[in-house]
Amino acid sequence: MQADDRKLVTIITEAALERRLAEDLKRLGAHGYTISDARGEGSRGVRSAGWDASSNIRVEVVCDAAIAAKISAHLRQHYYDHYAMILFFTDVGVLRPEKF
Amino acid sequence: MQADDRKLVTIITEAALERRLAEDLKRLGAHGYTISDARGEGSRGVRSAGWDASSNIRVEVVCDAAIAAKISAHLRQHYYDHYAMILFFTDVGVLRPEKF
Amino acid sequence: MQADDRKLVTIITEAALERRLAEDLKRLGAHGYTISDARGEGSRGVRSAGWDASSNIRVEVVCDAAIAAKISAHLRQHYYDHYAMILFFTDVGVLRPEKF
Amino acid sequence: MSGIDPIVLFFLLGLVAGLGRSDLRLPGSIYEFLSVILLLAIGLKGGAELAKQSLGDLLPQMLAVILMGLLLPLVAYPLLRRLGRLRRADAASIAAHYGSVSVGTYAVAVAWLVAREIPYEEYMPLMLVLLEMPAIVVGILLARGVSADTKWKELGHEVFLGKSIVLLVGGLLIGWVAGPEALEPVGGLFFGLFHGVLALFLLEMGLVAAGQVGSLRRHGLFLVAFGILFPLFGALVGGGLGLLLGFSTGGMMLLAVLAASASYIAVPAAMRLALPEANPTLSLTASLGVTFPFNILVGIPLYYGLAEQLRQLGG
Amino acid sequence: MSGIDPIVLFFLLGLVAGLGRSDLRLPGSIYEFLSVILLLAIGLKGGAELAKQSLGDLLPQMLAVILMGLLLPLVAYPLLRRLGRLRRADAASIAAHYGSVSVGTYAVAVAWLVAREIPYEEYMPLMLVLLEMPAIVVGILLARGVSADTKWKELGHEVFLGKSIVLLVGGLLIGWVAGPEALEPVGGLFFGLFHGVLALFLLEMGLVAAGQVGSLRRHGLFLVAFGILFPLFGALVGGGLGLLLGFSTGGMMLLAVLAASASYIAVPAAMRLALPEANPTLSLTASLGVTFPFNILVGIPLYYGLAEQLRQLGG
Amino acid sequence: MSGIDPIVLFFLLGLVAGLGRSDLRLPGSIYEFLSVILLLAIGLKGGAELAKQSLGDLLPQMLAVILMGLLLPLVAYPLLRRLGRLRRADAASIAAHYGSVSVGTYAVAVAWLVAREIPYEEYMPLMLVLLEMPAIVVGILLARGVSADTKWKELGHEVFLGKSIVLLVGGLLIGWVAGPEALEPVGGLFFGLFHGVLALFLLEMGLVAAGQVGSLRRHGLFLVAFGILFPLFGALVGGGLGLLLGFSTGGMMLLAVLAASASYIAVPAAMRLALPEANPTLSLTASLGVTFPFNILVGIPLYYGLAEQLRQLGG
Ligand SMILES: Nc1ncnc2c1ncn2[C@@H]1O[C@H](COP(=O)(O)O)[C@@H](O)[C@H]1O
Ligand SMILES: Nc1ncnc2c1ncn2[C@@H]1O[C@H](COP(=O)(O)O)[C@@H](O)[C@H]1O
Ligand SMILES: Nc1ncnc2c1ncn2[C@@H]1O[C@H](COP(=O)(O)O)[C@@H](O)[C@H]1O
Ligand code: NA
Ligand code: NA
Ligand code: NA
Repeated sequence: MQADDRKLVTIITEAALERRLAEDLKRLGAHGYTISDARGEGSRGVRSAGWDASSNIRVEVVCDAAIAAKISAHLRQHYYDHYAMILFFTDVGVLRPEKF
Repeated sequence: MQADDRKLVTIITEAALERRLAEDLKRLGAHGYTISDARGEGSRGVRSAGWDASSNIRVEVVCDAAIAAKISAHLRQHYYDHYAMILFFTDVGVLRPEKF
Repeated sequence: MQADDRKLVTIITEAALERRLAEDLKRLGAHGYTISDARGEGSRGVRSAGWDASSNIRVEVVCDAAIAAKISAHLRQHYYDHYAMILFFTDVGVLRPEKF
Repeated sequence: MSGIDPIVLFFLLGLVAGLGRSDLRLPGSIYEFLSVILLLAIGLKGGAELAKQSLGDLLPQMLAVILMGLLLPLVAYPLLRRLGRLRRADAASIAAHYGSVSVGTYAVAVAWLVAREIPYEEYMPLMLVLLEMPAIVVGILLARGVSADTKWKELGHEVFLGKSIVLLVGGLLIGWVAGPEALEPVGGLFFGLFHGVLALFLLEMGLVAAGQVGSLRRHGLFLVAFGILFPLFGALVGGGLGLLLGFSTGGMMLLAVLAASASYIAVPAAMRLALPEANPTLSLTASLGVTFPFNILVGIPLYYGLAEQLRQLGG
Repeated sequence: MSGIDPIVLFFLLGLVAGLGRSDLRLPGSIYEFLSVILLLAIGLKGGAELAKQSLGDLLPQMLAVILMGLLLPLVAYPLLRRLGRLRRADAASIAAHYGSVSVGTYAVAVAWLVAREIPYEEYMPLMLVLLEMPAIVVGILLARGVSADTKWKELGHEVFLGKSIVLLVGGLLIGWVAGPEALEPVGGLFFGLFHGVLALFLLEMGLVAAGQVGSLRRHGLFLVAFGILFPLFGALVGGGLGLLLGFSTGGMMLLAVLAASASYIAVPAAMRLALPEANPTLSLTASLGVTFPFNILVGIPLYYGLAEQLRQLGG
Repeated sequence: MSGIDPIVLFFLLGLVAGLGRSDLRLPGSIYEFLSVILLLAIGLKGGAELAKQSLGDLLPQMLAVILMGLLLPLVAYPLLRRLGRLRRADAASIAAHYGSVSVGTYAVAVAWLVAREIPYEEYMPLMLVLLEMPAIVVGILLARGVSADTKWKELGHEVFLGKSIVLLVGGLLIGWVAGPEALEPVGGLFFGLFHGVLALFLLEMGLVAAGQVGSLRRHGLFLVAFGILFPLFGALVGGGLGLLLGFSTGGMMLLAVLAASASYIAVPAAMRLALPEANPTLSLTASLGVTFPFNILVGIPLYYGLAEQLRQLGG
């Protein structure tokens, strides 16, 4: 299994940002993304997913390190201050490196 | 991208435990957590998410290694024997280390 | 925390494959799997989860490296060409190694 | 009346589809939606009827019914321990399931009566609510003893604020305060759709029950026998109590159904938290895989026959 | 009658909202809920009507309809291969979609007839069920040939136990066994809400159809032409068959609609598993992006006119 | 009439369950389903009524109502800045919430009128739609000034194509085009279930409102005072405007309710994107944690009394 190295960027943030983030990610060079619904708690309190204003999304992007850095810089600049958001990186192996 | 090292603790378990786990995690020092709904199969059979008693949750906590160890010890002691539950650790990089 | 090393295999693909994948995974030796619903975008366009034909699932399997390799070889052979699908590996630590 | 209730056919459809491994599946959120409507509807209907009663007059009935809820698990427990050779926690948990009640079974029984225009005491949902909880307490005491370090306060919270209780009691109170007339506008959803919602709910329960068959095979004959015979005993107790309390034949039958039915919503959730060492597969297999189908398909007309019989003996 | 059916307007609303990139979106679980209700309602209604018929009398009609389901894809396939220059698997898959039927289109057509109080053979859902599957088999044979290593058994399972078939057939059987009277209590949900549920369903289908427009642009004119012309041909075949079989004008129109419509639930799911190398974007773009809107917005009244015309010619 | 509306009791049930930390919770998809039905139903009803009016005659009323929507936030803003000492963005955002309207509150007010058979101008949903948006624009201008680098185009897209506007306006148009008669078939869902769906919606809103109590405690008395007093002022303005425009007492009351209510669907979403630096907790706490319960539980009858009073003074 000769898996190539990539970064998995996981973003957990407010559902209101879904459309904007999707556009940002593609503009920043990601070849794809995956989104699922989530709820949670953090420094901005409980987000319980009962209704729109209170639900989270969990966004995953597999990409190379350079794009991961661009994504994190962009999010830090535009969203970190005002939105409930966390972001973390994981090292992952992929099989079809040309896809990511 | 000077990401700081943290642990991501992922717990997959019975939905009935949601409220209790959330309380436990905060008490053990986690600064936040994210939950999403899941279904699956393991040693305790199929859990198909059709109705309450049969659905899983997927809990993620980003924290430092010490708290990750506390969480895993606590879960092992209180839940492992009697609940459908798995838990695994991943090394992740984070940008705002003070948050986790 | 003496966690044992395992692989986490994450597969993101079309919801239509759910039942087949679950059977494949068990046959290939996985002791369990977890599935959640997702939406996303990739080389095969937007998959928006509004209705069946357009929704994704996110499958996770914790297993040893050998089974992870078997899974990825199987998926590559049977599904890669014709289905919207990505797959990546993460190194994770687990506590009850006999379970995986 | 062709004699075959279509809602029962929906249950069968779910059962057959599940056994045939169809990919039919109602999303979890729809299951919750349907059960919220059913629970509220039952509560509202009972509450609207309560508004016409004096609670004082009902007190003896209420106490007797609570007593039945306390005693039924005490009968079940030794059977499960001795004959079934189950571990203490498992026997206690199953006893709690059978001491409590199944809202779905109750709803089907009411639909059965309504289709036949048989009258019954319409405040019966009050009895349903009263029967939900006592068995849970008995079950925990059976497993842990009195000196237990059970966190009663926390548990009380879980039980009294679990969603099925909140919706049933909430519906009862709303129906009681508002009264039958004021409920009319919301009746389009809660009463007009009741049977249809129940049909979809039963379709899903059929799918769920089909999922229990695998574990049924593993856990052998005892659970099947218990899951059929104990309800028959319960029906006798419930029907008899109904006679003693002066209920109509329809009311006797409903009390028999309540006693004969086993919980699969409130009790499983409470047991998971209070008695985690009890294996939930055993109790759900019995209550959902055996007793629920038995009651729906065979039990309900049987219990009505029983109520008529008891009436003649007693009257 | 102002002439404009509001349910069609719901489809337009979804289409416009989707094209304008509104963030309106029905959750997937709600889409499933709505389609479960529609499928069961159509089945129940047809089944209740079947109870009044002798199946023997319907046999010739049933066979003729199945034959049509087998032949339509055989006509479509060479067109798709020759004129459309599509790859074998793609042509076979699209042929299967157009040989099968769209339940949503059928429901809108029935609503159109009901609003105009035009009678039709109410057991028509039986024909709908019979048309769902034959085209799938033909499609696979076209792509693979007879000596194929297709896993027929597994595939049969997928097709016959796919949720739309289970719900339609299940509804038919329940309606048939229970009969019209016993269905009344569940009618509040399945019949009373039918039009409203259909309206919401069409709202969502409008959003989905809007999502197909992008790929429509990429895949050129041929799919648009095929997606409009083949249904016209199908309508002629279906309407003509209806005449031969002695259907009422309403029934002829419904058979025309069935023949003219293309599947977007059962067939896509089956093709994904049986012919994975067929590109699902092509078939869904044609069936959802072209044919469905065309039938809903233009086709239905057209096919009724056609049925009247055929009737005069034939009668 | 016992005087207590059951739908209000549903709100109380949700509130009590939430405050008691019950695990009752409606899935997010069900919340969306309920609000889609409510928004469409309100739009359809208003549209069907509009079909009977000449839009020309309504123009003065429409302009006056839009003016009110522009002015209300201009009154709220200085109060929030000076008395509440809020940051600019927060004051502007809250002002926008209170200049706009709450569809849930409107629905409860209509139900209140209908239960008492009090007539009102049934095209009122048109005013509701007209009031949704102006305040958003004013709020952004207050926070950013005119020279702002706000992306108006993008924002216009978000606001006009946000789901609540699309559904309300879509419903209005469908109702208008189709007319009252053609709507009858879909009325089973949209009108027959209206009160029941509203009841479930309020149950969920009660749970959500209960979740705001924590932040209420943190953000002190000012939000509570503002959340009660500003609606009273708004009701006076709305009621007075209704009198000037020659509305019936029922219509005056509804205009008072619109002015007194604060948005919690469209405006929060727009503010999140247009004024991210505004703290959403503050505005939601005020609008959902204070004003919504106040209006539902106390305000609605109060505003009707006010409308009667104004009528006598004016008439
Ligand atoms: N330490 C954490 N681990 C996992 N998820 C978190 C953590 N902190 C925050 N979150 C998630 O991120 C969302 C926003 O976080 P915050 O901005 O801190 O409120 C929360 O609602 C949680 O879902
Ligand atoms: N090897 C595995 N990989 C991924 N998920 C698993 C695995 N084993 C168990 N799970 C998940 O954990 C839940 C509980 O596992 P268990 O206690 O083994 O029944 C299952 O329902 C699955 O969702
Ligand atoms: N780079 C990526 N990062 C995260 N998810 C992806 C990525 N590429 C594709 N996906 C997901 O995988 C699904 C199938 O991908 P594809 O086969 O490229 O269309 C998409 O619908 C996305 O949900
Ligand atoms: Na019982
Ligand atoms: Na066809
Ligand atoms: Na207002």
